[in-house]
Amino acid sequence: MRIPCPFCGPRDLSEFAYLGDAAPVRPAETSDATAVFDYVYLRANPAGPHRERWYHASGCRLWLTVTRDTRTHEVLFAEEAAP
Amino acid sequence: MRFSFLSIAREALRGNRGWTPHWRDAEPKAAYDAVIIGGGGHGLATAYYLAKNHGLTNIAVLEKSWIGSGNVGRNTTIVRSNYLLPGNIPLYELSMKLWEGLERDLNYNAMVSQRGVLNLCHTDAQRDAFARRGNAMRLHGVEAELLDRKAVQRMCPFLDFDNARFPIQGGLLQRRGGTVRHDAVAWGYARGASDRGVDIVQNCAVTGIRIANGVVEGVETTRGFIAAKKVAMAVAGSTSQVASMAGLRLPIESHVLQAFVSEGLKPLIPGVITFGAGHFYISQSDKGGLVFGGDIDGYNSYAQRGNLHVVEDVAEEAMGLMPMTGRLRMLRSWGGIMDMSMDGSPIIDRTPIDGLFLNAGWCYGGFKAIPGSGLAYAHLIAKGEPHPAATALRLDRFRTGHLIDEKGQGAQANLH
Amino acid sequence: MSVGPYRLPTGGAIDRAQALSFRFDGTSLTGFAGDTLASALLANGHRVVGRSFKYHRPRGVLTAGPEEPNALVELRSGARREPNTKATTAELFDGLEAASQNRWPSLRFDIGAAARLAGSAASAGFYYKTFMWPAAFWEKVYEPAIRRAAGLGRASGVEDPDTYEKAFAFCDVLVIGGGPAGLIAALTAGRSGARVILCDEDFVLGGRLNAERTEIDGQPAAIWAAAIATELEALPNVRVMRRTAVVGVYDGGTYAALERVADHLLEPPFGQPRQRFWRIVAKTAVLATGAVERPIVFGGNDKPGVMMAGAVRTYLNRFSVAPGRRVAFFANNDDAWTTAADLRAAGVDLVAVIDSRAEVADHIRAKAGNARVELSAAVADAKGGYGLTSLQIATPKGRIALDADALAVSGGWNPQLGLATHLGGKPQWSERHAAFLLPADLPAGLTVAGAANGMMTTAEALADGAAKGATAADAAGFTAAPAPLPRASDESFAVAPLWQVAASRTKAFVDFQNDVTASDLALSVREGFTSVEHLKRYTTLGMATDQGRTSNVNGLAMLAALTGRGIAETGATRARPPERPVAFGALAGLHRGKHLKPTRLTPSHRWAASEGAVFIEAGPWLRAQWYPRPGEKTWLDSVSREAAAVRSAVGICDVSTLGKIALFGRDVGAFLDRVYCNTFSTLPVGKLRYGLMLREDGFVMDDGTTARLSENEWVMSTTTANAAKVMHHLELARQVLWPQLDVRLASVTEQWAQFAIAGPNARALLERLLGDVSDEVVPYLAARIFDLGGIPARLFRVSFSGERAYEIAVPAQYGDALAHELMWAGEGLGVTPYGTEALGVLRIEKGHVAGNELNGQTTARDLGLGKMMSAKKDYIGRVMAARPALIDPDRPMLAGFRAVDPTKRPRAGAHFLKIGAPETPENDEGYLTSVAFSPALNRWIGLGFIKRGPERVGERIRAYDRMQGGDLELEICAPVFVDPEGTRVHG
Amino acid sequence: MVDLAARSAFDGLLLPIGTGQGVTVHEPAGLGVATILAGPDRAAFAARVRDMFAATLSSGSMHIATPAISFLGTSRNVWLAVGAGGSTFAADLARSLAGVGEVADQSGAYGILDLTGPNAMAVLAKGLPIDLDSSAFAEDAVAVSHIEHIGVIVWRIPGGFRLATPRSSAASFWHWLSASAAEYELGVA
Ligand SMILES: Cc1cc2nc3c(=O)[nH]c(=O)nc-3n(C[C@H](O)[C@H](O)[C@H](O)COP(=O)(O)OP(=O)(O)OC[C@H]3O[C@@H](n4cnc5c(N)ncnc54)[C@H](O)[C@@H]3O)c2cc1C
Ligand SMILES: NC(=O)c1ccc[n+]([C@@H]2O[C@H](COP(=O)([O-])OP(=O)(O)OC[C@H]3O[C@@H](n4cnc5c(N)ncnc54)[C@H](O)[C@@H]3O)[C@@H](O)[C@H]2O)c1
Ligand SMILES: Cc1cc2nc3c(=O)[nH]c(=O)nc-3n(C[C@H](O)[C@H](O)[C@H](O)COP(=O)(O)O)c2cc1C
Ligand SMILES: [Zn+2]
Repeated sequence: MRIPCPFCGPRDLSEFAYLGDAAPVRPAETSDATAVFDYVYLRANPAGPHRERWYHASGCRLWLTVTRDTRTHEVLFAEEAAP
Repeated sequence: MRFSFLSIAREALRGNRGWTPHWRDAEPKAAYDAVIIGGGGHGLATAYYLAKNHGLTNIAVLEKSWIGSGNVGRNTTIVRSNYLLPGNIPLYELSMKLWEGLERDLNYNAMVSQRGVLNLCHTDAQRDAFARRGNAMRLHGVEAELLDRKAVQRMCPFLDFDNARFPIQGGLLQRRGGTVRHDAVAWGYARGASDRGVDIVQNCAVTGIRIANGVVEGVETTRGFIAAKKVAMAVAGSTSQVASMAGLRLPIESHVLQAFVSEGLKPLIPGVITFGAGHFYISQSDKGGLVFGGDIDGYNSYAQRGNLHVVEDVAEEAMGLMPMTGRLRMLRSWGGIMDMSMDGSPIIDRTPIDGLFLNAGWCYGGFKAIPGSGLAYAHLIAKGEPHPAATALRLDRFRTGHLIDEKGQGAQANLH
Repeated sequence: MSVGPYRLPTGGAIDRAQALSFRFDGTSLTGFAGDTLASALLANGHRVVGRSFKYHRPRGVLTAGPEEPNALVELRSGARREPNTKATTAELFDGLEAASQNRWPSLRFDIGAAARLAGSAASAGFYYKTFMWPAAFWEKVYEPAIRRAAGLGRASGVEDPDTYEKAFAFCDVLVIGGGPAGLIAALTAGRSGARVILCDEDFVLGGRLNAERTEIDGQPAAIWAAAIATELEALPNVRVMRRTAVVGVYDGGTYAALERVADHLLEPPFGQPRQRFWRIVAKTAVLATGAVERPIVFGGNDKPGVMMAGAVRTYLNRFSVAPGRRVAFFANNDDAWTTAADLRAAGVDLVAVIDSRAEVADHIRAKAGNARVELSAAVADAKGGYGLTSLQIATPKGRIALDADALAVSGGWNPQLGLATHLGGKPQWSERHAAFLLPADLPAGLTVAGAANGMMTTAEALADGAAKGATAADAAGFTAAPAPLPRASDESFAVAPLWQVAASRTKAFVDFQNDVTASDLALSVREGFTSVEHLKRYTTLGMATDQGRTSNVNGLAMLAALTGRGIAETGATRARPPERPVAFGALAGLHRGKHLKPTRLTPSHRWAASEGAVFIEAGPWLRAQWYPRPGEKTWLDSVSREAAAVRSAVGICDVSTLGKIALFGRDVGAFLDRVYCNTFSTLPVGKLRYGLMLREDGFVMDDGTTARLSENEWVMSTTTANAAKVMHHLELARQVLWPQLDVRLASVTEQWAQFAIAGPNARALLERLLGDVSDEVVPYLAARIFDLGGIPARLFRVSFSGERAYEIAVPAQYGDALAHELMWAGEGLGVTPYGTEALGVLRIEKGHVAGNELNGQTTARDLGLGKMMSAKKDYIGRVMAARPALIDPDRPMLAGFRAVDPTKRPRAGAHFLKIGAPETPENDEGYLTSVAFSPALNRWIGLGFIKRGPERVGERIRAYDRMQGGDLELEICAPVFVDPEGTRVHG
Repeated sequence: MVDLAARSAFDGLLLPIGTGQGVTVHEPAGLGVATILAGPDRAAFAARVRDMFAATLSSGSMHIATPAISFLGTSRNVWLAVGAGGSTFAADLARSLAGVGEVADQSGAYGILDLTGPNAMAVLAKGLPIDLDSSAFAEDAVAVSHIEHIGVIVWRIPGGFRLATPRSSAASFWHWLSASAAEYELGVA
C-alpha cells in the first residue's frame, strides 16, 4: 500500500503509523461522559470508503486524513489533518 | 455413521462407497426458535451446545459462504489458556478442558495436539510479567511453568542462543497448550449439530435484522426472510456490519491478520513457540508445513489479505529466532479479518435489543475459545444469563471501566 | 566422460564445451552448462527422482518448469542443504549435489512404500475418522508417526551460511515474463522512453520460444528472443532482470520479486548475496507469464516416464535430451502434436499418438508421420514397477496394450494468472480455451498479455504483447509508437476438454505431490465436501509446494462433473502469494542475528565499554547494566556497590535514552495542561516539574519531567520505552486536537547526551566543571544553562534516587568526552559509574514507579499519584478516569513490601493472598511488580499493587509464587524505603 | 578550563571494503545542524529568511542551498539547516530568526555521510524506499524516510547523495551500508 503524503509524496505503508477512524471528534470539556465514551470507544467500522488518521512517522511527522476503501485498500485521497 | 477404525476398515473393503455427508446441507425453513448468524467455529459450536446441552434443535446456522470459510478456516490453530486477567482465564480454561475431550464428544478427530505452547521472554521485565501471568493461571487452577534459559535451550536447541539481538532469557510454558486441526473443528461441530437436528444453511447471507418495538423478529437473508425468536451473531470480522443492521455501534474494528505456511518438512520443531521481542509465532502442522504468523497489518480492512511489510517483519523475526530457517521457503500467505475489540478481549452478551445476542471481539485469539465460547454463548442464549465462565465478558464494561486489557494498550483496537 | 545415454547428439541451448559434474544420491554424473538438474538427470537416464508424499510412490520428472510437482530434491549439503527444490528449476553448476527425499533407506528400496498397502483405508480424510482412542495416544503414538511419514524434505537444522539482501526498484512499466509477449511488450514500452523493468525467472529469456522449433522473422525463435534481449539491454531506460521471479502483487502497484543471484553457483561471489528480494513499485505492469500445461487423469499417470508434452519439447529442443527410447503421446489438443513432430525430428522412436478427439485436421495429423495414431482413444492405465514400461489404451475397438518407456501427455494449457488474482480477482472460465482466463477486476495498472491472456499462438502472443506494452507505456504517461510485428508461424491450439479417463482401473492421480486421486475426489463429494474450497481442504488438493499448478483445474473440473454443476459455477480456489516459494532468508535480508533490529548506542557507549560495562538490550538500546570491578563475584555485588556509592558519594549514569522533546510557542503551557493531568502553565522560567500523562481512556501513559527554558521554549523528557509513542501522541494533540494552539515540536532525543550525577558529592563534582551550582544558583527543580568550555550545557536539578542529584545535558557529540570529564571531576569524591540495575535499586528504594508499574493497566490513583489529577482543568483522560471501575476503592494500589524474614528474596510477579486464605482467584489481592536488593536496608524490598494498599501498612500477607519459588510472607510498608522525609535530596 | 572534544557519529566505523571505484563514503566534519520551525507569522518568517540568508524557503520537501547553509524542507514549515559553523551554528541561526521562528540545535543528533560514485544509487536502492531517479527525485529534492528501520534524510550533492541518520544508530546504519556496498568496492575518503 502506498499513501500519497501531501508533503513528501507517495510513500510506502511501512513509513506510517495508524490511529483509526477520523470521524470521532473530541468533545469539548463541558461534555458529558457519554459523549467521551462514544469518542473513545465506538466505531462505525465501515466496509468501503473510510476516513482515517495516519501519521507519517518515518517522514514528515504530519498527521494525515486518508480516505481509503477498506475492501480494496485503494487510497482515494490524503490530506493533512491540520487545517 | 459413527466414525471408528472399524468403520474405516469396513468401508475400505467396500471401496468407500458407504460414506455419507458429514453434515446435512439444509434448505432454510421459514422460522426457527433461534438462528445463529455465522458458520464459523463459534457459530457452529454454539449450535452444537444449544442442541446438546439445552435441547434446542429447531435452530439454524446461517452462513453466507461455505462453513469454515472465515477465520476458523484460516487461523494458525494455536490453543492455550495462558491468560493473565481474571476476566479471561475462566473461559479459556473451560475451552481448554473441552478441547481435551472434544474428539470423543464429537466422534470426530480434530487432532487436538497438546505439544505445548512456549512464550519466550527476553528481558527481566518480561520475565516478571510472565511470572505474574503464570501465578494468575495457577490461582485459577491452570498449569504453567516458568522456564529459565537452560530449560528453553534443552527444549528448543535450534533457537538462537549465541548471537541473538534479543537474547532469550526463558519462557512461560503451558504444556497443555498446542494446536488443533482448524477445519476439522468446523466440520466436527457441524456434524455434531446436524446429527442433532440443527440446520446448517450455507450460501445464505444475512442482509438485515428485523426488529419491532425493541424485540428481534428474525433476519432478512439472500434466501428470504427467516423468522426467529432469538438471533445470535457470531460473525467475527463482520461483526460491525451485521450489528449495524440492528443499529448498533460497537467498540470493534475489523483488521487483517496474515498467516503463512512453509513447504512441507520432516519434523523440525516440537510445539508452539512465540518470540517475545516482536510478533512472531510458529508451529509445525501434521503435514509438515511450518505454520506461522505475526502482528496484524494494523489498519481497518475487509480485504482478507495483507501487505508486504508484515510478511518481511515475520520472516525477519523467524530468521532472528531460528537461523536454521534461512533456506526454507514460505509457500503461501493469506489473511483473515478479525473483530478487534477496544481492550483486546471478547464480548459474549445480550444487546440492548431483546432477543439479539452478541459474540464478538475475539481479535486474533478466538480459535482456542471456540468450545468454551460456544458452550457459554449457548448458555446465554438458552437461559438469558451469562455462563459463570463468561461473566466478565460484558458489552457494558467499556462504559463502566471494567476493561480486560491484557496488554495494557488502551482503547486503540490495532494495538491489542 | 559420458554425455548421458539420453542426450541427443546435436542441438539444444546447452554448451557442450562446458561439461559440469554433479552428484545425485552420491553418484557422480555429468551435464552441460545450460542444463537444469532435471535435464541433466534425464540425460543420464535417471527417471526416478523422488518418492511421493503419502504413498511413497516412485516419481520422476513431469514438467520442465516451476510447476513441477514430482521432481523435488534436497539440493546441496551441510548447512546449505535446501529441501524440496524443484529439479526442473535448479540450474546445473559444477559440483552440485542433490539427493532424493522422502525415502528410506534408499530411493529404490523405500520402507515407506508399504503405506501403499494401506490402500483405500488411507483415503482422503481418513484421519478425521479415527485415532481418537485413547486420548493420550494422539500426541504420543499416532501423530509422531504421521509426522515422520509426511513432510517431504529435511531442513539443514543449522544456520544458513549465505547472506541475503533486499532492494527497491521503481519503474513506469514492469513486464513480468520474458517470453514472446513479454519481450515485445518491454521493447514497445522501452522504445517509448518509459522506465521499464523486465523480470523473468528463467536464466534465458524467450520463454516457450526456447522450447520450440518455430521461427520468427525467418530465424529460429530462440535466436530472435536473444536478439530482442540484446536490444533491450542496450536501452538505458530498460532493466532486464534474469533469474528474477515476480512473486507477489500488493497494494498500490507494489510487486515483490525474488532474484536468484547466486543459486547457479557453488557459492556466492564476494560481497554478493545468495538471493535478493525486490520490492518493485510500478506505475503499470504487463503480466506475460505464459501458460502451464495440464495433465490428464488416468490410471498410473504418475509413473516415471509420463511427462507433459510441452516439457518433452523443452527437453528435446532446449536441452537436447530424449525423454525415452520408445515414446507415445496422449492429448486432447492440436498443440501437443507438435511434440510428435519434434520427437520425430530428433530421431526418437514415436510409438503412437493417442488423441481423445474423434477428428484431427490433416495438417495436424501429418505431424505424426507414419506413427500409429489412435483417435477417440485414451490411455487408461500406465504400467511399470519402477517406471513406465507399457500402456493400456482404451479405444472404440477395445483395450489395447502398447510398449512404451515414455508418454507425453497434454490436457491443454492453463494461463498463469496467479499474480493477477493476488488482490482478490476471480478468474473466469472460458469454454473456448477450456481454461480460466483473467478476472474482471484486475489490480489497478495491470494488464495481461500473451498466453497468460489466452493468446495461445506465438503470433497472437506477439501482437498482444506489443499492444499491452504500448497501453502500459501510454498509461504511465509516454507515447508508444506501434512497432511492426515480427512474422511468426501460427500454430493451432484447438482443444476439446478431457479431464479424466473413465476407463482407468488403477490409481489415477489428480494432485501428484499430495497423492490426491480421482477416487479421493469422489469420496470427498460423497461426504458432502462439494464446495471447491471444502474439497481442497478435505483432500489437500493443490496444497503442496506446486500449489496445484498442474492439478487444480483438473480437480475442479472433476468436481464439477461429480456434482453436476458447470465449471464456471464450481469456480477455482484462491491463489495466494508468493507465486513461487520464497526462502525466509531472502525475505529477511540483512535482518538476522545481532542485526535483527538496529541497535541504538548511547553517546557515552565507548566510555562505558572502557569502564568494563556489562550491556543490556533495553528495547532498541544497548545500555550499561552494571560495571563489574575486580573481586566482585556476582552482578549483585557490583550493583550494590554502585547503589551504595550513590548514597554515600556520587554516581554517574548515562540517561540519554530518555525521550526528549523541544516544545516552542506561546501556548505550550496551555498545551501541557491538556496533555498532562497536572498543571504546567504556572511553571516559571528556569524550573521543571514532574508530569503524568494519561491516555484518553484514563489510564496512565507515561511520566517524566518538563522544564521551561525560556518564556516560549520548553523541553520534555519521556521514558525510554515511550519516547516515540509520546511524540506521536503530542503531534496528534497539536495537529489534530488543538491546531489553534501555538505549539511547535522537535524531537531532540538524539541531540542531547544526558547524565545523572547523583549523591551527596554531586554538587562538589559539578562545581569543578561548572562553578557554583549551590542551592542559590540551582535550587531543587531548577533548569539552568551553563557554558562548559564554549559548549551550552543544560543542568536540571532532579533526583530519581532521592539523593542530591543533577542531570547535565550536552550536545551528543560531546557525550563521550563529558563522561570522561565527569570521572575526572569526581576523582577523590568517590565517583562511581552506575548502570540501569543500580538505577532500578535506587528508584525502588524511593518508591518511584517505572515501566513495571506503568504497565498500561494502572491509573494515577493506583500509582499513589491521584492527587496529581487536577480538578481545575480539562486534560486527556480526565473523563474516562472517573469511570466507576477506575475509582473503585478496592483497586490494588501501590505499596512497598519486604519479606518478614530479612534474608529472603521475594520475586516480582508474585500475587498477594491474605495469610491462610485459600488459593483462589477471588482471594487474589494484587501482585508484586519490582524487587531489588537494597544495600541501604541490607535486604530485599519490593513495590507492588495491593487492594487498599496505603491503608494496610504493617499488615502481613503472602506472596503467592508458584513460578519461581518466591512464596513468602511479606509485610506491607510505605513505598518509600529510604529517607521518607525527603531531606537527602537537599543534602 | 574544560575542553570537550567532539566525536563524530561514525568515528571509528568507516572501514573501506575495496578500492572505492564503485562507491565512496565520506563523513564531512564540523557541520552545524539545526531544526528550524517557522513561527505563526509565516510572512515575517519568510521576510527574515530573505533578509538574513538571501533565500526563499518554500514549504515543501525541497533543498534550498545558500553558499553557507542548506535548508532542507523536512515537514510543513520545518527545515533542517545544515552548514559550516560547528557548535555555534544553531545559536547563530536562532539569533537571526529571533521572534519569527525557533531553532533547535541538532549538531549532535545526526551522523552525516556523503555517498558518491557510479554505484551510489544502486547502494541506496538496497534500503531506501525512495525513487532516486532524476525523473522522480529532482536536483533540489529532499526525502525524509528510513533505511531498514533507521531514519534517514537524503538529498543530492555533486556526484552523489548526502545522508543524515540518527547518531545512536550509526553503527547499525554502517552495517547496512557496508554490507550493501561491498560488491561495488566501497572506499572511504
Ligand atoms: C491469520 C489468523 C490467525 C489466527 N490464529 C489464531 C490462533 O492461533 N489461535 C486462536 O485462538 N485464534 C486465532 N485466530 C483468531 C480466530 O481464528 C478467530 O478469532 C475465530 O476463528 C473467530 O471466530 P469464528 O471461528 O466464529 O469466525 P469465522 O470463522 O470468521 O466465522 C464467522 C462466519 O460468519 C460468516 N458471516 C459473516 N457475515 C455474515 C452474514 N451477514 N450472514 C451470514 N454469515 C455471515 C462468515 O462467512 C464466517 O464464516 C487467528 C485469526 C487469523 C485471521
Ligand atoms: N499452442 C498452445 O497451446 C500454446 C499454449 C501455451 C503457450 N504456447 C506458446 O507459448 C508462447 C506464449 O508466449 P508468452 O510470452 O505469453 O509466454 P511464455 O510461456 O513464452 O513466457 C512466459 C515467461 O514468463 C516467465 N515467468 C512466468 N512466471 C513468472 C514470474 N512469476 N516471474 C517472472 N517470470 C515469470 C517464464 O519464465 C517465461 O519465460 C507462444 O510462443 C505460444 O505459442 C502455446
Ligand atoms: C494451519 C494451516 C495450515 C495450512 N497449510 C497449508 C499447506 O500446507 N498448503 C497450502 O497450500 N495451504 C495451506 N494453508 C493455507 C490454505 O491453503 C488457505 O490459504 C487458508 O486456509 C486461507 O484460505 P484462502 O487462501 O482460500 O483465503 C494452511 C492454512 C492453515 C490455517
Ligand atoms: Zn510525509
